[in-house]
Amino acid sequence: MTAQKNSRYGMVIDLDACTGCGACMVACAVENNIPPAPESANERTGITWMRVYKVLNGKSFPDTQAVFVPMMCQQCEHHTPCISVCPQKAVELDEESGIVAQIPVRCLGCRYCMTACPYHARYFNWWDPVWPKGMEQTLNPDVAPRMRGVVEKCNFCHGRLQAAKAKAAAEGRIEIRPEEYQPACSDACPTNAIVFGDLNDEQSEVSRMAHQKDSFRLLETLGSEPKVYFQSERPWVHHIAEQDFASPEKETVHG
Amino acid sequence: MDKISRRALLKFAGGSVVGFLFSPMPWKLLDDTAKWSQNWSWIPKPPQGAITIKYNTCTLCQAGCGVRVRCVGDRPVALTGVHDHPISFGAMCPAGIVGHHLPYHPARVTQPLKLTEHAGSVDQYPLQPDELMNDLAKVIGEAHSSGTSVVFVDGQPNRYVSQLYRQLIDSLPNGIYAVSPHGDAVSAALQTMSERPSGMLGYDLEHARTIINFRAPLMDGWGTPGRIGQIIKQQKKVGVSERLKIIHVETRYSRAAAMSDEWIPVNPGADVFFALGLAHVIVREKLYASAVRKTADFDDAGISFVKFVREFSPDVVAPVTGISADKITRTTRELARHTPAVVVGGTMSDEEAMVLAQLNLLLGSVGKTGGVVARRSLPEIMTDRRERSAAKTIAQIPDGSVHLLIVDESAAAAIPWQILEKKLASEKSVVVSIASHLVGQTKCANYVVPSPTYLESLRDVHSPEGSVFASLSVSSPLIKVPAGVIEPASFLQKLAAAAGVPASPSISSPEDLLKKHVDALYRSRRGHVFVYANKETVDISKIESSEQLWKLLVDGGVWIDTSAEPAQRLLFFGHRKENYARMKTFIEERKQSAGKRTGGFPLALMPFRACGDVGEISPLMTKLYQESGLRAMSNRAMINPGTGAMFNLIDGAPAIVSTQKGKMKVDVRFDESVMPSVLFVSAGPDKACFNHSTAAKEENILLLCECDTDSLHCATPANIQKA
Amino acid sequence: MFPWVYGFTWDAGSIVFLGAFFTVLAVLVATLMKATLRAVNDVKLERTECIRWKSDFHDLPAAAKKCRHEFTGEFAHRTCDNNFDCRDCATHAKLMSEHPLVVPENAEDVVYGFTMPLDRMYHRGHTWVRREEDGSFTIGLDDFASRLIGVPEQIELPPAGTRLRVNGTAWNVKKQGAAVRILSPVEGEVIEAGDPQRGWFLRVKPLEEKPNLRNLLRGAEIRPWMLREMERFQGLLATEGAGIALADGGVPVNDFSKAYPRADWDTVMGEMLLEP
Amino acid sequence: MDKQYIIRGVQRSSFRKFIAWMIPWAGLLIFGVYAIYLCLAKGLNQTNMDNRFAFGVWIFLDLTVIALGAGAFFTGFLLYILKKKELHAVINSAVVIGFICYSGAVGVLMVDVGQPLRAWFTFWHPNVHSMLTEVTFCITCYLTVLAIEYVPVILKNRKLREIPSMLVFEHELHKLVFVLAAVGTFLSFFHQGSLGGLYGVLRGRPFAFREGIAIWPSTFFLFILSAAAVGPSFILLTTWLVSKISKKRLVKKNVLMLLGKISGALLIVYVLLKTIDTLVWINSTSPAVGFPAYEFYSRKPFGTWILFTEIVVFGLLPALVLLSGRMRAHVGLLVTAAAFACTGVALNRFVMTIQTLALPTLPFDPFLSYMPSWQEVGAFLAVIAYGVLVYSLSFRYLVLFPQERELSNG
Repeated sequence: MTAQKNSRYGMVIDLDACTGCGACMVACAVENNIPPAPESANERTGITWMRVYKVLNGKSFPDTQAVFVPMMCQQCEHHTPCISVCPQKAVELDEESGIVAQIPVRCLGCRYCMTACPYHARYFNWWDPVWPKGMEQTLNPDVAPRMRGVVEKCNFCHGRLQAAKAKAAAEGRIEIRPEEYQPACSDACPTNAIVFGDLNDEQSEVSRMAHQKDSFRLLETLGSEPKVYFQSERPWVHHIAEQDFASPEKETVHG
Repeated sequence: MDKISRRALLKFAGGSVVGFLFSPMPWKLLDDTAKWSQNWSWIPKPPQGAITIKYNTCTLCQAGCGVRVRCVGDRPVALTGVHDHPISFGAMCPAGIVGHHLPYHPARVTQPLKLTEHAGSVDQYPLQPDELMNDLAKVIGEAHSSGTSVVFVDGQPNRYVSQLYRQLIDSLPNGIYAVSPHGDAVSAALQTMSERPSGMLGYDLEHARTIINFRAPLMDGWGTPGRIGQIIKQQKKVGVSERLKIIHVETRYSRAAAMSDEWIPVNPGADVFFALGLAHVIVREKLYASAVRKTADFDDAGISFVKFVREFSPDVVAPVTGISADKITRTTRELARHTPAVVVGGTMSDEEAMVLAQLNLLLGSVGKTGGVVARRSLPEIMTDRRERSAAKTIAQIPDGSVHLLIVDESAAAAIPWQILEKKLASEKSVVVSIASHLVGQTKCANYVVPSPTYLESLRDVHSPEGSVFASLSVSSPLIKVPAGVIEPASFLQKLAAAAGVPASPSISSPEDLLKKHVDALYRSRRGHVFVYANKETVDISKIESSEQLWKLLVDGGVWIDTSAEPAQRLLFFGHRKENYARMKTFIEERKQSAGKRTGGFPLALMPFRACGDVGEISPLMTKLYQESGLRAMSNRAMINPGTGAMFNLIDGAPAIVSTQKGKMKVDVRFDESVMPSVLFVSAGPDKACFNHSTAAKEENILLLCECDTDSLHCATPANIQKA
Repeated sequence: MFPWVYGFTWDAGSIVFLGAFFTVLAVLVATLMKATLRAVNDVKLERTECIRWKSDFHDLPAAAKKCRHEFTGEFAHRTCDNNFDCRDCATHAKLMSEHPLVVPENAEDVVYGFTMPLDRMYHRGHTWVRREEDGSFTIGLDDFASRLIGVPEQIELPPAGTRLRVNGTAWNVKKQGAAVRILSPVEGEVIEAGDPQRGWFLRVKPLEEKPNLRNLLRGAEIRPWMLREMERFQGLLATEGAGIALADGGVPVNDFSKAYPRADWDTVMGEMLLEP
Repeated sequence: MDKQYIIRGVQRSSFRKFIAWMIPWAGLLIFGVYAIYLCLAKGLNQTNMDNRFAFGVWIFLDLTVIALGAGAFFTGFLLYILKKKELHAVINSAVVIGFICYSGAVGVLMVDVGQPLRAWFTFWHPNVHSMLTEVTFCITCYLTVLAIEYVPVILKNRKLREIPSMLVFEHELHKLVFVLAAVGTFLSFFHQGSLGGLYGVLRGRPFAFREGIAIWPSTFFLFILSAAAVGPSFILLTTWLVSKISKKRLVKKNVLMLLGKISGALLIVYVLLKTIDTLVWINSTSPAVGFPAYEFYSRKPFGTWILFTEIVVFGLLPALVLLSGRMRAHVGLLVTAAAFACTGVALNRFVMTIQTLALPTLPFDPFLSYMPSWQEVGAFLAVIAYGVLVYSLSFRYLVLFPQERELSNG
């Protein structure tokens, strides 16, 4: 058997195509068995591995413009902020896929990784996971629900990758076909704003798009080499993403 | 025996501790903590089983998206879109993605309930089906003697099963079948303007170059989510100069406005004047399509559209709409230049819709590629003339005339309660809600008849809003209906029986009805079928029998028409002479009300809600409403920061909104996009819609609003203060 | 943590980190083990009394730890650094050889009304030792201690056969809730217990033929010592707020604590009998 | 009635009065323990922490008490290793304070983590690259050291030392206490540093991120230095406070002055290095990752005043007072300066924990606020009540200030 080439899974999100419908958010929750919020949960205590932020251009009525920014774990590759801080190796960078994996059963719930993450992509289980009676019948059998007191985050639907690999192996293939592995969010996006694939694969659409002129990553200056790219034709979106503090515009966010 | 000394006891204790530490026990216990903390008994274990894929069609709204259902054993665990689906293009809306949770919703009703309300909470008393029928039969008896009516309001009247309901209701003494406002008002207006009766109209957005949209939630639930997604995707592939331009006209910076190329923020309630302004400029600058001049009432001596719009010059409408005259003129020229241009509208009054329809006519987009196209009707099997005549809308039911009001779930969700309440004859009038979940306005009913929910019953879905071609698909039940749940048709049958009406419907069940229609469709030899499972399109001529067609549809398939209806001749005001006068009156009324402020209520309150914001939704939708700020729950108020500061409000803090009708506590969010002096309050789902306590009566901003059937776009004078 | 635990890697970081951790752990365990073993050994070798005295002596205030040669004026200031055990004190030996003690002429000395017979030797803890004719020693409380303790509620005398050590506990006394131990002036084995009526408390058989008694005060040392002790006593009473002053020449009362019940006798007795 | 347990030669209030003093603190402790119970039984939803403010008042408390508790290691180091004999007068008190601070911090940490039952995972699967691993290891080890150091202090109790085995064990352990002091110094050096490193390594939080030497960011060294600087100040402050509350002279003035001097000397070095570090951060570290530092201070209420207050008012000012022999001789000034120094370090820890999290990182992040819930405050108060109770008991029944007896007997 030949050595398998490592993948670097990543995304390119077309911000001009995102309508902010939220299909990705619920699809993610269904796929990953994320429970509905308890009554007292709010925007800062809920669990949304995938979260769509509505970002305004900072101008007031009637010049206001908005862009919807789907945010999830950006799968940082270099100096991954959350990996080095975890005291007990509950976060690992999977060499084969480039996915930053969170191992909830080993997590102590110290939340250090959450303070380390500049993208706020990590979520803590402030409550026990509770589904309304009977609704646990609808849980995805491939993903174990997490317990109270541990941190979790997007893992590019790692379960789907495993399933695709198992299927490929059963068919005697070493490598999986690109269409066999798509995370739930890109699968659910009605406008195909989320393009997912292997950045190492030069043929893939995602690697082609990632190198386009209007592609950018958030907080690139931190040097953490995230694998999620964004695209927009709107100059003001780039302007905000580049955090040009010299600009008088102050952005506000709803999300 | 020696007395045990303290020393000995201490030694024993110390020895025990040391001994314990050196035994394997503590390590075992420590090790076990890892297991315990991973497998607490209260953490649900996902049920395992054989994984199968089934195909279905979503019936949560009219869109009818194709659904790929991943099942474990018999239970659906994930719903995703069907790729290459000709209508939904593999996409689903968030509510559809989690539709399979609805059978397990905590507010699910599985037996008939009698509701009484006191002190803001709703008490539920379970009833036996017989008790329910007896109670209702008594009411019908009394209604009959007093001459008032029994009204059934259908929220989704364009389904075949509605015909069954209608047949049953009509058989009752004084029974009236009514429909809630639904679908596309502009399309309905165009129908009234046409020479001959026609089917609904669709918009050929795919080929349009300009869309001017009056507050239709284009990217937020209009049509099918996939269709709009497809258009957006296609647009990115063409050069900037050739792209479709979407102009959005709405007071609020809605999601559709955000996704449009241009947002025109008109003053509350002034959309119609903006439209009239556009019409004025088109006429004045002769930008209309050449054929328009031939239209009878374009510039007739009696009824003249030219005269009608003459007074609405940009300078006149500018102060009313808040849009500069220059902007109005420029927008009009752009529309006329970038044709085909099409005018689309959201839910609105018939009169407003007519103005937009007239704009379409002016722009020459009716019956044109990239314009408004009539779709062919599906074959009907009901031959009774009465049944084919237009059903009454809720507005046509006289106030104070209804003794027994039966509302189905979607009607209860769509129509503000105070509108329904006005129709009731007396305090003793009874409201029955046919509902699967005890949420929203269903809580206002006196009785609840438990009905099947999504994936539990056989339903048909017709052409989505705005579609060019007619389509039909069928959703088959995947989840067993809980005992106690009553199929609405069977409830109505029982009701008729209990009221002493001899049972004689020609069709016995929804399945029977649907099969008969499918048979008629098969015999019409029109269209083709897209099969979800293998993504193949089968022409109807290749289908061997109507049974095979039925099977294709039930197993996951959609029938689509292959051609539209030929273009018709339209009149600006239709053939009904009173239309012109009606329009004049309406405009005068609007002129009076636009910009009116009542003393003490300095703000214009506008409720808003998005598609899927009403009725029952999966508890998992908390991700959008509660765990993120993407969508607004029923208590969310949005205000311009400047206005907020004027009213001493704090971003994120609670406040009290008051109108002449009452008060409500809201949660204030400052939003730069909000027009100053306007207050938007969400009419979205209450917390109870997710999973929380169902006892409390739900507060909704609509109850504070002055509303007609189009409650969502009437600005109500309001005030707000810190809570 | 260990090579056999999942996730362990043999990288430099792990080795340094875990190495440091295990070293710290080993040092801590070794320290505890060593202290424990030494303690066990101490108990076995019956060093308890010795240690107790050392510890007590360490905690005594400086005023109570004056060298006996300060009393005699050989030093202006000197604090004892040998736990009041002059038997092996080089300074003491040197000074004694330089200035042998003057044998007193009178049979007893009276200091502030306390009678101190000079036929015996005194311990800094206010006990005396008298060599009896049979070679045994009798041990008793001096006049000051007797009056300080007065009539105790309880006296716990060691049974015959108990081994006494210099500066170890001789017997325990309880008075007005204050428990005080009396230091043994000599080394030996208890052969008989006495009582206040007999004038002595213990009769002890020395372990050696000629026991070393250099730790005991005698002759001319008694008076300056007692003067200093009275100073201390008065100071204590003053701070305790008893407000009593020892009248010059008058005969002190037989039981101080009965006479001045307001004073903190526990502290006073502890201080005076060298039990901090 | 508890006279036989109280050390001879010192005056303690009546038992009744002592109980009257203890009851309110015990009440507070019970309240706090109830709050802790809620957090453990119902989960951390009882707190006002959230995904964005993942660390709250507890971490601030931990960092602060551990900095203040540094007096234990540093006094031990000065006394046993550098042979500053005068400090013998406060070493026992320092050990007790250290023990209280560390045990309190560890206790609160156990509540703070989501899965306390898995606390041992850190030992079992340590990620040696994490500052938190270093902190966890060192703090538990050092707490053990402090507990061992506390043992002789307890065994010195009048009743306990009557038991021969206790007596000899205390004696033998005390002889080896220099080993513990050395180990404690080693451990403290690392965990105080790692606590600073905890924030300094946060690449994703440019407000906290610092460059450094080898694997240690500059905050590593600054935390060691600041902790060592305020440790003696805190001992000084508590000694003075206990002295005021008990109305006793506990140590000679020269001891307090020595503590002040040591504190001042270290503090001035700290202030200097902190200033250099801040300048480097403003001009190099922060802009290099795309965040101009002025942006951090443009958000109300955390303006540049906080930087000024931390470095000048609560840093330079007390350092100068403590270094001046004349001012040091004035007890009022001495104590005020010590209090300022302690406040300065608390403020530093506040800035590192709370301000870091309040500041946005993503371009569209808002500035966040956070207010602890009553359960969090309750747990916080429990630690304070626990500290007061343990210290009060220790002060009454153990020898915390060996000089007290001498001073009270004139």
